[in-house]
Amino acid sequence: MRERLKKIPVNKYIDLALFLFLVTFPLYQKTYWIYVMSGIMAYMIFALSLDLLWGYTGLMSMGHSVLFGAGGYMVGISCAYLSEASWIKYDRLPWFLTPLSSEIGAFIMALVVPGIIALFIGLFMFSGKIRGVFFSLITLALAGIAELFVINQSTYTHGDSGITITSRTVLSNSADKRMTDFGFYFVVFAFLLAAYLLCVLLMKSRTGKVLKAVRENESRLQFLGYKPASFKLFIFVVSGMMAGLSGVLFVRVQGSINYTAIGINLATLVLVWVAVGGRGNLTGAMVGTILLQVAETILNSTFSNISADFAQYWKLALGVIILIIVFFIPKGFVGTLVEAEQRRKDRNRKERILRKGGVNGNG
Amino acid sequence: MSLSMLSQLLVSGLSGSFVLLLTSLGLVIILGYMKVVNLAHTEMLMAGAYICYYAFQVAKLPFVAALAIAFAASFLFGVVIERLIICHFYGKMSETLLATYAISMLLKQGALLLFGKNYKKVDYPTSEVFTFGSVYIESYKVVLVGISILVLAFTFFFIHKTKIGRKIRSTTQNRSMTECLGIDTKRVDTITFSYGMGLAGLAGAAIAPISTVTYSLGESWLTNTFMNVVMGGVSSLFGTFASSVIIQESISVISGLSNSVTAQIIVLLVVIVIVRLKPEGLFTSKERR
Amino acid sequence: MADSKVLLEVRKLSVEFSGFQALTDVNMKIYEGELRVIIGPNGAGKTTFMDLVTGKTTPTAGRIYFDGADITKKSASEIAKKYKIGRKFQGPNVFDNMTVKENVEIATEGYEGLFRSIFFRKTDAFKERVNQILREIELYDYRHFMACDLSHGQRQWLEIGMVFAQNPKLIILDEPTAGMTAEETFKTGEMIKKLKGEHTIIVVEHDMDFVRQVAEFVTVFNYGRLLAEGPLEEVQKNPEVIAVYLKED
Amino acid sequence: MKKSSKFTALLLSLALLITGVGACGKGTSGDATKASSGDTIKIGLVFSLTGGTAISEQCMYNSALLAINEINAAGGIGGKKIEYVVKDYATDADTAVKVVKDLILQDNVKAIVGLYTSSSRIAVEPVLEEYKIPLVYPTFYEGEKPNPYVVYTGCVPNQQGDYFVPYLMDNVSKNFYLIGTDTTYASIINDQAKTLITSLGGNVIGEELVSSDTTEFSDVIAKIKDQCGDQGCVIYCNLNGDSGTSFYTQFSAAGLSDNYTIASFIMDESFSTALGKAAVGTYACVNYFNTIDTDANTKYLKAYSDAYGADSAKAVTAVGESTYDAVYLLSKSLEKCGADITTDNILKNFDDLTFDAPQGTIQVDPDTHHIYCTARVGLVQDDGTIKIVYQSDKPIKPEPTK
Repeated sequence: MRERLKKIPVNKYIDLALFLFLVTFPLYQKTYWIYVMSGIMAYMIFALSLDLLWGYTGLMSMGHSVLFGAGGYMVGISCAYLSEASWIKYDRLPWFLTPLSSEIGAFIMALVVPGIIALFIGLFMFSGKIRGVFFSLITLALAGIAELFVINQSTYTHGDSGITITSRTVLSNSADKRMTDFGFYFVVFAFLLAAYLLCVLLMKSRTGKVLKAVRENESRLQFLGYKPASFKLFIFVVSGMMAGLSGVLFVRVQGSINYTAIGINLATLVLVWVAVGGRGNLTGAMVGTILLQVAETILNSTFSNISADFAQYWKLALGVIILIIVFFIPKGFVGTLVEAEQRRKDRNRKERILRKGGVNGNG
Repeated sequence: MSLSMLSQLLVSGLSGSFVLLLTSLGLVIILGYMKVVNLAHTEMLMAGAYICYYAFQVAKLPFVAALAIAFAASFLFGVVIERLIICHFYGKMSETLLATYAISMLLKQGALLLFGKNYKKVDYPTSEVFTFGSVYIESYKVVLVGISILVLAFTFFFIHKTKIGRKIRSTTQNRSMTECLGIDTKRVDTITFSYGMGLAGLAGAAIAPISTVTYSLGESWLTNTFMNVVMGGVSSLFGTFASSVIIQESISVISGLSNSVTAQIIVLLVVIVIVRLKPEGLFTSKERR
Repeated sequence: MADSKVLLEVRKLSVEFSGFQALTDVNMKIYEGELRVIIGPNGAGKTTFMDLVTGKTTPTAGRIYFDGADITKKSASEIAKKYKIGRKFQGPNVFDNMTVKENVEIATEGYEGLFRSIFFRKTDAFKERVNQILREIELYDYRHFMACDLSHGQRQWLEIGMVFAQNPKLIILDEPTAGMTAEETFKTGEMIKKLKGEHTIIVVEHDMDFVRQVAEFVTVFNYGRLLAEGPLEEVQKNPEVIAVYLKED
Repeated sequence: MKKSSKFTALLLSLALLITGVGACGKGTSGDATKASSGDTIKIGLVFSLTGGTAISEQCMYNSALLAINEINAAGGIGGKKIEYVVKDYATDADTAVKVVKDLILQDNVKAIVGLYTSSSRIAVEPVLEEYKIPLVYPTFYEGEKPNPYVVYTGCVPNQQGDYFVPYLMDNVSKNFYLIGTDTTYASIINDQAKTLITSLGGNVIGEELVSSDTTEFSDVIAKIKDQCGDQGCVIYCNLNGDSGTSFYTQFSAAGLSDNYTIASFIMDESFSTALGKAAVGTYACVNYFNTIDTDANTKYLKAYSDAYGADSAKAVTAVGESTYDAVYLLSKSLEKCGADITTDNILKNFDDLTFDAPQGTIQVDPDTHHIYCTARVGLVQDDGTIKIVYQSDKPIKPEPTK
């Protein structure tokens, strides 16, 4: 038992603490914080999805919000259509959006559409020689285009106003079935836990190892008989669907969606969360998100009375935080912890090997 | 669409192309010769525009002096940033992107806190309008075309004909070999980066009269400049020029046919498709790398 | 050796990089179970030859046959997976931020497809095979170390181990002893000799001591052409070869 | 040792999170006691202090503070001082929803004053309905079915466009070219204008919506010129933020003939003073220009200039004045509530409330919770001020759904 406990890396303990904290959180908090934390948990799923892509596979998508927003907008359009929002001028949805006319259809579409978008982007990019920084730049441009696109397609997306949603359940679009903030918190929590477990399983599997190998040395992998493109495509689609799911949950928590959910701002923000927490170990993505978002919310409600310009100072501070992170703890908070543990273990092992006098033992 | 309108669109598209060329050049230098993506580039445009406002509009210096100050100040800023921050992250893509993004945030928020959110307006240094039949063009746009041709020519000269330019090129091609020849490649890096930043500041100052000087000026240039660089290829100035013309002329003509939002979307998607088909850029130089 | 089966055959292989003729009209046969050493001065086209065989570059002319099949324009991953050619690169080319064990596991044959790898569960046989390879390359004690924390020589062994794990029909080793101490070089030589017979091996090497240790049959490249071929003693006496190597010194 | 370090990590992270969020929990309860202690009334202010419309909303924010300070200096509301909490929504509807929830759930405000963009108002309405908190919305806008939780102190199209278009047709030109930022507001306003222009016998020559970050207008100007020719037209312009200013500049630089005139709802004193020469000769239409000659206006501008400087006072706009009115109307409604401050009472007490505002006396219409106000058309002068060239005879009844 002790041996097994020793083998569990430090970040898994943090995960455990985090989930224990999250599950007890609403029991002693007020509605406002329950609402805020639900939103943060949705963002945590989003950060996890980016971590799969950036942390594990080394694909730094600077436009991941496109997939987040796509999921959110599916639910938004469906809600607007079913509740017959006053701005709707069209009689019926175009053929490719018809599943949105049912509540379950909307949820499925919110997972499938980001998946399909990711599939197309992925097919397009990975079959060509687009990699490294060009992948980042093109995804960045895609986020820019997506923002313009949803504003432009105002027939369905209600332009810059965005869509307001009245329900707070995952499947229902009607205001009558709205759940309380307290109840919905646990729905989001359940999804977060499921998403986390999925990520853990996936990354522990051989596929996860191959993805890490893609990050480390993509060309070498080919000579071992793998097709890196298909693995990258697979993880991009999985990550896209997860981002779509987080989009759905966030929109349901927030009660609205507009172009900022699909644009460059969110896309870069999520990169910062993952970078601060540390990429490539799942925990970092979640911790980074919760730390920065909670900090922002607390500081915001504390200081906005003192200085109306607070939001500006926060963004300034965020810039400094990023610089500090890339300079001093480039692996992020959790990443540094994990690495320190690995170092310590390495030292112990080395001592053991030396004690054995270099004899080739059997462990 | 009438012929006169088409010619008007083509003319304004062409002048726009040169503006796009001017605003992307600094980015091309830094990405092409240092493999660094400078996300702070568009915020340097903003900084340059503010410098132009204070030098030209407030202090009433000649416009050329304002351009020179913008270049010099941005160059110096580039030196500081490169030595302090960028030089630690060569070869680390994610870190560079994050660091330059952080710089861009600092620049933008700094400008907001320093200069406030009010719009600043820079007068046209030359206010005549040239008309050819039904086609008009503001004289300042012609001046802008001139500035960008000059800057392009100078950059070409700088990179290909001067001693430091040769050092820059050889550092790009083979760093360790260049070091063996006794060249201080760190200094070369600093100069290359600062030159790129300086060009961004200069471009910002030059476009200040045709835009609204505000802390968010950089945002509107983000997608276009970056796509331009990606499409033009990072190693050739001619490629950047050609792709500037292609992008801006298509945006101009398509927005004449439909509207500017659609034009923007279509052109950017087409650029992405082109990049897919020619990932090394549309017009890569013939140099063996 | 003429009686055993031809495993790899190249015919009139040429490749040109924007005006530079890197390889010209190379004809060569490698027999099953053979250990072939390729030598030649820098820029002779040895690594280019490897690149062509493993699908990293495509030839401008000529054909490559492996085990009876034409693999001339196949992709690198297909050559590795379907035709089973394993390659160790010049200078250790491993997955740096992964543990030694993970490196070997990734390389172990049979689960390269996406779907098979998703539903892959480690069997006892699999674990045993990985452990066996780790022992063979003397890295079993280091199996939880990150590959980047190993010494240079250990990384070279790791990559050799990864090539074994692929269980290839043909193993290509590009300068396996580069940067090793004399002792490590000798150990490597013994490792390779142990494999001879089970596998067909091509080794590209500079270190003549090492070549003497392992080589029987040698091919010499110069200026993109095949200069000489034959048993080591014979080739060493070849005046052309001597000229090339003397010029090199 | 290994185990203990892991436990430390576990405990540390738990402690960090709990103290972090616990601290804010405490903050909440502290605020709650303060709000219910009885000597203050807490209201929320929501403006874009950053973002694309910050320049327009600065004056709103200043005016709100001015009104609150004046009310507090005069003894507050029935002896209770107004306490306010400011939130920045950064011209983003999603953020608006978040900060409004923040104000309601965290700060326990009794009412909210603010918002400028229509998109943000539409987005927060469901939140207001859910938590039953009133919003006083101080911006002229495109009209909607009145929301029961919103009180509107800006003018609506029947007090604005319905007078503007006929005036322009009589005095400027019958040809219109509509351009706007690609927003809900501009597209609805343009649609209303199109209907009005055609019904009055004018021509809509063209329409153009551009994305909000457009700063290059040579193609649009070319189009306008191509389609209108020498006869010229009224350019009915609803561009906001950066693209608005760029358009004015480039339009004036393009040197088109005097037959082209820009008319805009968004043109106000903040733009006209910032733009200088480029704005001269533009028509504007709203219920308030700061050149209005009333005692209340003089007093308001004096106070504004004392608080924020004479230069800022020149850029006082209609939305600023509406915000000033909004705070005063809210204080009057709260005063009527007495000790019984509930949302229903606050809303009910707005009925028929009057206030001697800088723009003249305004009255809240009990049916729609909009205000009766006078329609005015202004023309930007060389010095950046806006001269009133037309005003309706009497305050007009608001018809937001017309």
